[in-house]
Amino acid sequence: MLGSGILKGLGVTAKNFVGSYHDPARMVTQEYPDTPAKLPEAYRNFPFLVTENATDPMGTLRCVACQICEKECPPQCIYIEKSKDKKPDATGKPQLYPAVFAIDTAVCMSCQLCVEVCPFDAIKMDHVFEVAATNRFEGLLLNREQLAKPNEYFHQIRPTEAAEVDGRLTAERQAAAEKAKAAAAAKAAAPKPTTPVAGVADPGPASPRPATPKPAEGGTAP
Amino acid sequence: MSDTPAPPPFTPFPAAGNISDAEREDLRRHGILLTSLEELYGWGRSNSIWPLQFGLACCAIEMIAAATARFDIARFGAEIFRPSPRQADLMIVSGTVTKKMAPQVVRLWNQMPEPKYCIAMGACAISGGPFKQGYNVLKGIDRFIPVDIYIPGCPPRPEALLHGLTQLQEKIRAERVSGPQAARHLQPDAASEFPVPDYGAHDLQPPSNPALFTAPVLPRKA
Amino acid sequence: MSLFPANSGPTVRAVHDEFHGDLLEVSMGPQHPSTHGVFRMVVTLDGEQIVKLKPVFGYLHRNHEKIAENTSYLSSMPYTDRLDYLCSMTTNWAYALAVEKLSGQAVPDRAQYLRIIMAELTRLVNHSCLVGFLFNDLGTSFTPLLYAFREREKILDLFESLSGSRMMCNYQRFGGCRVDPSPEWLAAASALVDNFPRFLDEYETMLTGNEILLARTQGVGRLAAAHAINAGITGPVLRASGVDYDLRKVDGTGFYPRFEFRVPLGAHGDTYDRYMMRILEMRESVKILQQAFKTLPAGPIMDPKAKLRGFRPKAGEAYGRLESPKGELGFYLISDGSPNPWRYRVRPPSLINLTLLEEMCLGHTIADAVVILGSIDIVLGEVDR
Amino acid sequence: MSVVATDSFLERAPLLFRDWIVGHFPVALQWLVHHLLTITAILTVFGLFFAFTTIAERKLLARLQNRLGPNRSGLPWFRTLKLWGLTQPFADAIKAITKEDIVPAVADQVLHFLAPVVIVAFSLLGFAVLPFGRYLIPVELDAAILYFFAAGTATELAIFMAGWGSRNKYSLLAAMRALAQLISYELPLILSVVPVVLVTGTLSTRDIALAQGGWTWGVLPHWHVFTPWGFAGFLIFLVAALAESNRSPFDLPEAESELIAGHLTEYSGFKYALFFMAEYFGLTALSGLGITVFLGGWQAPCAFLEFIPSWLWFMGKLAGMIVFFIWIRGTLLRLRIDQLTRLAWQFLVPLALLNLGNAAFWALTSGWTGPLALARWAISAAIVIVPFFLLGRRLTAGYAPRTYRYAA
Amino acid sequence: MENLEQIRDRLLARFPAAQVAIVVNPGSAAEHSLLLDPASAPEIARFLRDDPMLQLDYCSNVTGVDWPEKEITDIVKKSVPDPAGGPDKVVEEKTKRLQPGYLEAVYHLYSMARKHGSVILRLRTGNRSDLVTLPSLTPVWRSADFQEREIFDLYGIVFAGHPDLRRLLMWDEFKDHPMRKDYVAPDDFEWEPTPHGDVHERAKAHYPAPPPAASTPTPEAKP
Repeated sequence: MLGSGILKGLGVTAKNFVGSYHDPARMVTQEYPDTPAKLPEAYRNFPFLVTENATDPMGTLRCVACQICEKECPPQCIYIEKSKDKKPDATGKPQLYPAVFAIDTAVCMSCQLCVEVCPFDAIKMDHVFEVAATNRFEGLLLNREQLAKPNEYFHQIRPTEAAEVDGRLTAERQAAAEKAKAAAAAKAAAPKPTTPVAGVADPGPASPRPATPKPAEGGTAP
Repeated sequence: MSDTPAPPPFTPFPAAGNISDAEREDLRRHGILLTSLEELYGWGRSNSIWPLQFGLACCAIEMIAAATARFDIARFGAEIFRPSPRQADLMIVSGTVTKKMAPQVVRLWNQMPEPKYCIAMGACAISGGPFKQGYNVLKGIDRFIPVDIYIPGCPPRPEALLHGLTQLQEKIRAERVSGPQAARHLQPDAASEFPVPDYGAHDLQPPSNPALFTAPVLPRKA
Repeated sequence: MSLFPANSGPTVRAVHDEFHGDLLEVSMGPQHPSTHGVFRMVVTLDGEQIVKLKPVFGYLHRNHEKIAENTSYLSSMPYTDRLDYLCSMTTNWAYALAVEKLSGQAVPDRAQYLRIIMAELTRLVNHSCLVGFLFNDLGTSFTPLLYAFREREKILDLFESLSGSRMMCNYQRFGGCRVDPSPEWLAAASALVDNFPRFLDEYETMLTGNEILLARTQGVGRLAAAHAINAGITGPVLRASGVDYDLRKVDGTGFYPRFEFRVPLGAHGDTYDRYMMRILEMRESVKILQQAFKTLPAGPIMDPKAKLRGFRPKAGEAYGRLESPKGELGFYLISDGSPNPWRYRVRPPSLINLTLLEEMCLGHTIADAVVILGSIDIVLGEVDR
Repeated sequence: MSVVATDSFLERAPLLFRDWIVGHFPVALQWLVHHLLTITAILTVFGLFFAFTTIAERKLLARLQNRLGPNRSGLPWFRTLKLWGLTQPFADAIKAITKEDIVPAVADQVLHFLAPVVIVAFSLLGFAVLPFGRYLIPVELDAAILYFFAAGTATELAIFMAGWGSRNKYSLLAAMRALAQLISYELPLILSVVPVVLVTGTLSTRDIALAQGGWTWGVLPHWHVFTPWGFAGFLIFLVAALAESNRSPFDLPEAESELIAGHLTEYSGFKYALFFMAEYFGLTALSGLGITVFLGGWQAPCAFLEFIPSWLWFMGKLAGMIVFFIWIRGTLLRLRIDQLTRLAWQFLVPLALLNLGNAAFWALTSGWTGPLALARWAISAAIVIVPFFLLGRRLTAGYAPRTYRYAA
Repeated sequence: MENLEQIRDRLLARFPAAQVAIVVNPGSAAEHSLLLDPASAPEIARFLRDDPMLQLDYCSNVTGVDWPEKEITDIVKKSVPDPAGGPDKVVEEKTKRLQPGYLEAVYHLYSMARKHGSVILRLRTGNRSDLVTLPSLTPVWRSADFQEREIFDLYGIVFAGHPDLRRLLMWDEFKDHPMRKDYVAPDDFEWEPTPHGDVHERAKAHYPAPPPAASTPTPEAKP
């Protein structure tokens, strides 16, 4: 009958209207500024740098300025300048540190590749998303000091991942300490300067962005 | 490590366009009547921000999501997405502005009646974002039109857009009707229309509006 | 250039003159409520009837291919998210598929299952959104769209809790997947999928029998099978014309042959058939997902030989294709042995499905044109890349 | 009109208030003040009604769509007070009034300016003859129905002026659509009301409302909608009223998904608000007419509810109609222009003409009692239902849900 | 489906004037392709589409590829008689030659009717500057329509016989072919706070000539 389909449709909307007063499945609005956004643990927005100690954030950055993330960052939003000197890291090993570490959040695409490639668990993804600014040059370019957040914060936003990272790091550090101890013992036994230092990781593949066109090799070219 | 007390709150991003209560009180002293009218004027406009129905790319989907049941931008009185620029108050540049699209965006902006506001939503609208190295991608819409609020993210969550909207509401409420703090559209020499770039042989002509866009100079090692 | 028809002088004057003549040229887009982004159609009208329609592209041409050729294989993965931004999981997979074909990498069983789960969830997201947008073009006041987005949010919550982002999942890797879902995640997803048909039923009750929908869509925008094949149209649009060509069956992509599902086929090739294809495909996707959750094997999710960094496939080329929700999504890669692809090409189903837009619209009214466009299901990120 | 002292105080309150104010003026001016007061009252009441209709529409649509709708506007000086967003229309009003008014350089300046003025003026005229309560009728005209439709028709002119004067292609298309649509639906709209005139024998809205007084057993009101011809007429009236006031599913002139904003594309600020207002005024006036003609006007539905003042009943019915229109808008799709006119000419007009005959039959057989009364009902119902099925089948011929095959 | 050699042989038998060669794909996908000469490409394409055994009715993907001219070093081992009368010495002789550049159009064909594929066709231009015309296959497969326009736009291959050869993605006034490997994008690198690689090189041009006194906002607080 003409109109039956329309009546059925009216029935469905009426059901939704009535349901919006008693059925939580039909009233799904979350009043955002009043009730904060529910973010899953895995949520990623912008990266931050993990520091070991909240009181001395710049002294205890995990980052050793290896520049892997800078190279892998797809939109090239990370800028790192290595330090000239070395500072001891959590295990007391002298390491480079980033003299300049800048992330342009106006460019960052939140892809998490920097986190995935970081061998030092130094850079992680943050949950903060309320970052609207009125000036993009000053408000959205984050420097080292703005990026550094303590490990406790990391635990707070991502308990599972942070616990796993901490467990791994502790194990690594213990192993390194034992190795150093053994090396020291060996050194004491026979003076031989071998302290295996992980040091700066290998710089990865050749620069991913060639300045000039490369001639093709192989491929389907004859 | 996880049993340490909660870390101090971090505010990595400078507050955007907020007006403190003290400032508000100070402004109130200028005159009760004028301030009352200002307050009414600001209240009316800030609660009736009708965005232009204008989606560019990925962020447009999140913009639509912000208008859907879960986030419901209607709570702020801003769900009336007007398809005609003549009735819009806010242009949400939601997505990559390509050079082919830029003249249209500027034209739309020129067609909007004052007072009008612009939110650059997402990395692409702010700076070209991940696509900034593309030959057809405009590195930020602020090269051609003035932007009030920048919302970084790729794409920003719908809540981030709502946050940006509340920032804009704050900004509108803080606007004065006269004096140096007067709203942009009330300043006698403020431009309302901006030159529309032409399609050139290699790039847009001009590639940016020099009256509007001056990037700070970066002192960097060459 | 007058691209926007609103008020620029000469354009309007021309209309004024043309009004005394016969034809009216209207430029719809790039800013238009129902061009699904920044697509533009230059439509010549005789009254309200379309006598000519020329699509104009490129307003979202953001040089994805050029950027990908200047960056490493892995770095292009997050860019593929932004290609078809409603279906990042399938674009990820299609790209991973092409790279795996190029480098000869194997994918563990569990990852294959996860990929199918993600792809079919994406199909649910895409099709429900598409149907919502289609109804918007048909003039509803957002209600069906909002119901569709209500369901979409639930799936996006799943994606977000798994991959960290609602839309830009960046989930697939060459040789597997990035994150292994927890049992709780799988239980939640399974519950969602079991509930999904209820939403579809309600949706169909609300709309499928609606007389206005029938009148607006049946017989509108007919597409003959032979034309569709020749024009390279794929996906639900092709199947609505009655051509049995689903890459999940034809290529047996991934582990699809292990699943039992049917491919719905239309008979008329009109807008209504295209709408119904989506609804029926969602029902089949639910079946696939239910099977996948039951039979998901344990095991690793990454090929142990896969490298995240320093990935250099040996010289050669490969064309990998996948049945994305919009049609055949292909990636054509030429490697010269360096870390960057020499040629990186996306075969965008949305663009090629538009080939016959003019033919489909001719003789219909302007109101039908937006509906036909809506039923083709385009995403500008993919059309223009 | 005279106030009957037996009525309740509330019933008489508006009139007493008016008379009290008028009494303060010299006799020479009383006539003028009397009418000015009426005009002010209508503008205030329906201005506010318009304001709250917009917020009601937004909130009800939101609820249909499982969301909350505007709820945060509050008041300017008390930021914490949100007042459930009820102040939203006033914020919109302040915004609209202070918004820049753009007139395109190539637009026809006069037509572009006149269109919103004309449309608001004419959409308000209809209110003059609606009986809002037992004693509340601004102007008692013998030919009120004729006057109402004559005034309403002028809005078509205004829409065409807007569309033509804007010199925008979308506006022009919308103007043509609006003309076709409004002319098509004027006929069924008027034809749907004619049976009532035929049965009641009057063109006066007051008399039509009075004719629907009384109840069977005190609960079944004698409204026209509860007769077969009245019901059919009411349905035709509803459809035609939706089309006349450009409401979904007949909002073709401003079809967003096709024509941007149609004839409103080039209007900004307050002029746009005027159009918006006029649309709602038109809708309200048409609803008011529908209530007067079919739904018993200000009459209470049951005898024991008569203590509620009549004007409250009228406003309540009006709100009900508006909610129904919002519900329709939240559910339905838009028709195409050719389908729209086909619906009018091939379905509504023949049906309305048959219904006219039906009403004539009803009027002729008013003396039938007993079993004949049942026969009268059956015949009248048949005259409505059979053509409805036949015409409906013809209208939807070729359209049906389909079944699909699957690939082997 | 027949293998590629069989198809080539059948084509050569059917079109004696045509030149058809197999281009080997050394990668693991091993999707080899047929290189056609431009002159006979349209009729071969039509044959492939209509041949009852192949029925390649569906042209899926059409791509341009840019192969700029490149230097190839051929290493030839030669035995050179030792002037001193000893045994012949093996000497590696390196000859450098310039392989001319060309543009290539690649067509991926499938059959929807027989559900097989793919057959890949390649067409090559004479060079990258003036001999850039190839026959259009749009009359054979309509699906090549937009894709050939895109190649024309981005690579500059002119498809003769295309019904509507205009730029697809860039605006009509645009002169360059940006997907070519030697394309240089316009200079808009005023603000590159996190540059590297060639972006850094180009951004440097916008840095102030002498390092200025710290009057401008620095993105970094140096420790």
